[in-house]
Amino acid sequence: MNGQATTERTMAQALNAGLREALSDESVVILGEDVGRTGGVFRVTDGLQAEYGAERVVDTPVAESGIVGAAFGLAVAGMRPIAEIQFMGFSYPGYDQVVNHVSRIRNRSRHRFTAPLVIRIPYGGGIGAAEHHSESFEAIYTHVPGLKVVVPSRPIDAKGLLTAAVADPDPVIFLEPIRAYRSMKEEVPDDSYEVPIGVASIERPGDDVTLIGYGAMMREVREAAEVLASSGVGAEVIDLRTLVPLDVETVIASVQNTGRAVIVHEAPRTSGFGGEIAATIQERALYSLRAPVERVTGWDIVVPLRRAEKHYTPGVDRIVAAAMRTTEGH
Amino acid sequence: MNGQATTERTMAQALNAGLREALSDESVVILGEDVGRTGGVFRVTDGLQAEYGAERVVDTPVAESGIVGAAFGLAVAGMRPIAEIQFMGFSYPGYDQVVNHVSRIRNRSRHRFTAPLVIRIPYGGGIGAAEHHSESFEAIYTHVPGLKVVVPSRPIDAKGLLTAAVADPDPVIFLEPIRAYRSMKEEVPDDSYEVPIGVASIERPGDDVTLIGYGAMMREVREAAEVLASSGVGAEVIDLRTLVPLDVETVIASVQNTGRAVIVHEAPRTSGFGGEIAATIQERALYSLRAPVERVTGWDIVVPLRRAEKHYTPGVDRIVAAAMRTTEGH
Amino acid sequence: MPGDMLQILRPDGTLVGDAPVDVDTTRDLYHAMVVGRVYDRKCTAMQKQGRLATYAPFEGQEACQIGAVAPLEEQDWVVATYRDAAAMWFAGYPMVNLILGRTGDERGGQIPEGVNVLPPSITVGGHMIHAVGTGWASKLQGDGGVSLTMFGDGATSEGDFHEAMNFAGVYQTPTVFFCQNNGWAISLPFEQQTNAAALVDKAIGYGMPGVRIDGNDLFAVVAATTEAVETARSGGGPTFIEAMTYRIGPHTTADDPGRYRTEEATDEWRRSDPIDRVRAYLVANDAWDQSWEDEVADEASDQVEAAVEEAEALDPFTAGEVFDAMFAEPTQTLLDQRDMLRRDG
Amino acid sequence: MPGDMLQILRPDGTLVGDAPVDVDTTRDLYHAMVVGRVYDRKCTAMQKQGRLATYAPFEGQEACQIGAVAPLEEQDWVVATYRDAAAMWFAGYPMVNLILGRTGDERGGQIPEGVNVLPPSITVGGHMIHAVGTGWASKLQGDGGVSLTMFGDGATSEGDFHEAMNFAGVYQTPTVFFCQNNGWAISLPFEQQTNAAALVDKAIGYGMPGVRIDGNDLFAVVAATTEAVETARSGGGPTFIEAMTYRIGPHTTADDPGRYRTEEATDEWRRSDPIDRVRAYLVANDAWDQSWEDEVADEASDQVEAAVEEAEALDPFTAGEVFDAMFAEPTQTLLDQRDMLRRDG
Ligand SMILES: Cc1ncc(C[n+]2csc(CCOP(=O)(O)OP(=O)(O)O)c2C)c(N)n1
Ligand SMILES: Cc1ncc(C[n+]2csc(CCOP(=O)(O)OP(=O)(O)O)c2C)c(N)n1
Ligand SMILES: [Mg+2]
Ligand SMILES: [Mg+2]
Repeated sequence: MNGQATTERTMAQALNAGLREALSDESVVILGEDVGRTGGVFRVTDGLQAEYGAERVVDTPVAESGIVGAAFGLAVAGMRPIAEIQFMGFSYPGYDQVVNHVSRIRNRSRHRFTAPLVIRIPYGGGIGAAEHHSESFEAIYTHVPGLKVVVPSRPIDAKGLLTAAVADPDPVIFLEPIRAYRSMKEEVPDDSYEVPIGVASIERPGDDVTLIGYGAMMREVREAAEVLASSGVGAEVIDLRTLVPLDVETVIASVQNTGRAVIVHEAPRTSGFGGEIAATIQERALYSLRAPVERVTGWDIVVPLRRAEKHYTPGVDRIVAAAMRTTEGH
Repeated sequence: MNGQATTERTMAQALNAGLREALSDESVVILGEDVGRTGGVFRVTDGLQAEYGAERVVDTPVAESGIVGAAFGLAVAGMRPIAEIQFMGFSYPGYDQVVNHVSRIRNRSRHRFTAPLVIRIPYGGGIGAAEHHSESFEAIYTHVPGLKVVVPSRPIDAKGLLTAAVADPDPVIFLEPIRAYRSMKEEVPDDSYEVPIGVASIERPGDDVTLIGYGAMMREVREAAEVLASSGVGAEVIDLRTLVPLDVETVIASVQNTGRAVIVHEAPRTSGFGGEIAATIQERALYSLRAPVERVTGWDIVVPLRRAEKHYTPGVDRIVAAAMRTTEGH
Repeated sequence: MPGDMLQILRPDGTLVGDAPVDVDTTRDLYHAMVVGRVYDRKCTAMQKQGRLATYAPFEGQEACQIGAVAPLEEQDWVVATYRDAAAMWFAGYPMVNLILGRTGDERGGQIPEGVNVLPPSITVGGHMIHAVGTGWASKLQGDGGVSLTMFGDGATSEGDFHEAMNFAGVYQTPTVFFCQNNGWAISLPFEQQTNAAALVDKAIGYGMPGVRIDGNDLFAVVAATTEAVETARSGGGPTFIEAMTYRIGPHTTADDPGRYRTEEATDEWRRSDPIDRVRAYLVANDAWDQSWEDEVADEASDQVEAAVEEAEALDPFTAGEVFDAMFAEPTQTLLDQRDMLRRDG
Repeated sequence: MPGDMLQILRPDGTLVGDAPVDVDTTRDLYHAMVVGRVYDRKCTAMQKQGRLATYAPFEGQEACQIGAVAPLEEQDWVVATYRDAAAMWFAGYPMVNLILGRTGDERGGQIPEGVNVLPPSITVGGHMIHAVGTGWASKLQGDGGVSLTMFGDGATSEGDFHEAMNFAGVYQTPTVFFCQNNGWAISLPFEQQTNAAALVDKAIGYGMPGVRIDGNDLFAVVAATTEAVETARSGGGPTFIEAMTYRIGPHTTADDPGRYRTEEATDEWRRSDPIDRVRAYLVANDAWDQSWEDEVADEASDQVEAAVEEAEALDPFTAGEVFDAMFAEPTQTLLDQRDMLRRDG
């Protein structure tokens, strides 16, 4: 992307730019609660209805199953819908449509019918929101055969992955870390580009321990790597960017080199996606492991409300402690 | 349970007996599609409406969210509802109620309100059923903080776990392996007894490899242990019986002894509960492991229909091969 | 049967109103209904022989299924259920695909390009909103297409029915909601599914026209659906049709209706058979004779047998093939899993 | 405001029909409405100061909230939303708990035994079925209890609304569905939520009596709810009430209504203020003077301030405490996690 024009953008702005670009394809329709007139509760669709009209950027009734189901029908009939669910905690009413129809129509019809749609879902905590507004339940989507699950952590990836998701011939669950919408700005190319789905990013090389994260937690992961560096521990930082299909090769190659791994997510620990990663690492790289793969995660509790949320979200200290523990391994 | 009267029963019959017993408590109400007049599509509730009346054993409209939500209200107000969802593939419309209300009301009210209810869900394949009738999506329940998840594999456990689930002060997802409803009979005590939630069962001792399974897959696990024994490999067989809370101690103690583990489930591999178990084993017993923990699972595909389902369900051969592979470890 | 519903052809084959189609077309529709029945009985028989997975017979509902599809055109969509094989076939879904699906083979859904009929929905209630989506797409694409969705009385209890009706109303999608109220959701009689007197009473709550019709009356079905399709096609939005009919057979071949209903009620409905009724009309209009009937029956039988033969001739998937249709291109994870299956069996 | 709805007290404070309560009771209800408004404004102010999490004001809806609860008795249940604080408080939910909840503290839900009011539902639409369940329990337990559920116009778009209404109809549970149609679901105006002319048109589709009322008319609310509660209590089953009102403030303190509506429409509704209306009635009936008004205002203010103080005095949870209320007894897994948190921070 050398020499291209860029603009400094937050993730919300980068996504907005990506969506605007997507709408230049007439088959793209954006639908969701409050996406039009208000531009979405996070303003990610800001201005799009004004530009493309209420037929292309559609405010829907409060009905998540309807949103996903209608998007499915639109997709099957040749449109490219981008559905927004307002918060992940409100995505469950649409889960049946996702599992039983969206993810399956291609297999059910052996490629005859497909559902190339994107479901955008803001997720995650850290902003002291009301109950159901801080959920990180990506594992209920990563378990569903037939879905791709994408989670950008930074503006540049957000736009490129979104463009790839819209172009993808299969359904993509596109998770947007609420806490990262505005917390970071970077230069984002103005022109169209894709960040490929299924490819992790090695953000920082290191030989002592592999830190694996995604989404909003990348901030803590990056900071932890700094802290570790100052203690002389070289952390290799991997931003998965895509959970399904997982970039196993990148993860395994790194762990084979470092012999140690720490996985970070804010979702509850039990049956979280970290389990999948840890299981995969020990499957493919057991004999390289010098210490147990650590999982630094949210707890098996409802995300606490504002006054106690800090006890839930994994912090830099926890990541550093886990990483240090791996270096004390045999 | 020595000296007690017993009757030879299938799992369906054992559950029926457990439900009949439960109904002797007047606060127990059974509700679900076709549970009354027909006794359920698997006849698990056979005869109960005739005995206890249509107010206690209630045929509901086809509305899974309504079933779970109404059961929630009943439970909050002091009843002990036992809801039946006809097949796991139809449980997703009720998922929002489970996650956002059933699992959370105790925490939301700091013990003031509770939802002591049981949701019975037949799950799993192996009978060549139509689409959506063979699902094994337990991982979407094991990930939810505030739920207990139970999966009996045999008649005696089914009745005892059901009794424990009904008595439990918290919500229990009770998964019933369709394939095991009638495939096995055993002597089941006529009187009331509980099999405690959260306690795995070591079905067979062995020193060479630990085989970990649950639900319908226990049949293949048991057979695999036989096959391995005939090759001189001593397999310790663990039936988890409860997925949440997981009996970590039993699993870890076994793997510390054998140094090898094979986890078996029919759910899709990625983000399946096997990942959680493998992650936990390497966390707690890495230095005992002589080979990677193997996962023998369903694939990341929709369970194939009748003509090709055999390519999906883990068979004895796959389990034996995995176990043998672990013994070739370092 | 309640009286407050549209009826054109009386059970005895005489007209109460105007026939919506001419006699020749009626003969064609009669022919199609017969094909439906032959197919249905064949499938039930095959299931008993273990050649099909569980089968959901639709005997008694042929007027609904053929009549509702009759007004459709090529660009239209049909989104229906496990019990709507006749409708799907009449809309162009090849019979071999229907049977293949029932044998338990995903290739049942692999129908020719250009046939806008989705594979049958096995889950209850979730598919109506798809027909809102396809209709919406037709509207956006300006192809004049109408989407017909068929579902049962039981499906109206699901939340998704509500969201589908509401979206169709709000976006005025060209969607026809055709409900076959066949009296039962498995063992639950209509009266226990809702406290409403009629399902059609729901339409007003969505600002949608609704009509209750005699679903065993081919002419009532054709007339009501034609009007709904024309309304939709001309931009007038959705319509809800409640067709009163009856499931003569069991819910599926795995069901035992003796547990929840008497044979008497069923017998009464048998006397109101939708095919007999059209035959009586054709007889009265000198448009029927036995040799034609035999011809129709033979043709139907040949067609069904040919489809069965073709379906059964197909080899089941090999192990590797089950991984092939999850994505446009299998992911590395799937390729790895395919290898594992090959390795360990 | 559409004319086809029940109104008893005109905006100018004169009666169109019979007052459902005497003047003394009206004074009590007026008092309660004032408490509601003082609480509401205090919360908005506190949120601006960063002392509360996002807050959803209900200004303009006080007649609905106080009036709907007025006919309830001790054994009755209230199942309401994030916007129904006044109703919940009037039904016995301590104000300190309401505020505690808004500070972001789960102990907000820890109300005294015997108060049958569930913590507010934050998800839209999922809670109405709970009131079907609690009502059903009352029916089974024979305690004569009625369940009142409150929700917005937007919530009627969710599938769960449909399933709740349907179950209530089928099982004839003693449930009162009280819909505050305040014109908006965040930015979506009522007209775009449904193609129905009125939400009350939905009731017939569930075989349920329905009534549309002036939701800014305390007497209309009390009269309609009283009738519905009596019907439910005497075994007559559920009722649907659509109360036409308006959200004067933003959706929440995070919302900017300027993006989707004009101030003019809001101003018009401001002139139809439910508290002013009752005051006018009291004045006309010689049941109001300024000193009493001041007393009421002071009392309300004291009550709210005391609750705020009590709520804010409570220390937040320690790290360990967040694990304490997932189950009756924490599992070993949770104890282990608590230890991990202590170990690593
Ligand atoms: C979501 C869901 N819940 C439950 C079932 C099980 N089930 C299959 S058919 C049926 C009854 C449907 O009745 P109706 O809609 O009237 O259709 P009919 O079978 O009478 O044609 C039920 C409950 C299902 N397939 N999907
Ligand atoms: C299931 C769900 N979807 C979306 C939301 C986000 N949301 C919160 S309030 C609201 C609008 C609700 O409107 P209405 O029911 O009319 O109630 P009001 O806010 O006007 O009182 C929405 C969409 C939610 N809380 N829950
Ligand atoms: Mg039916
Ligand atoms: Mg509203």
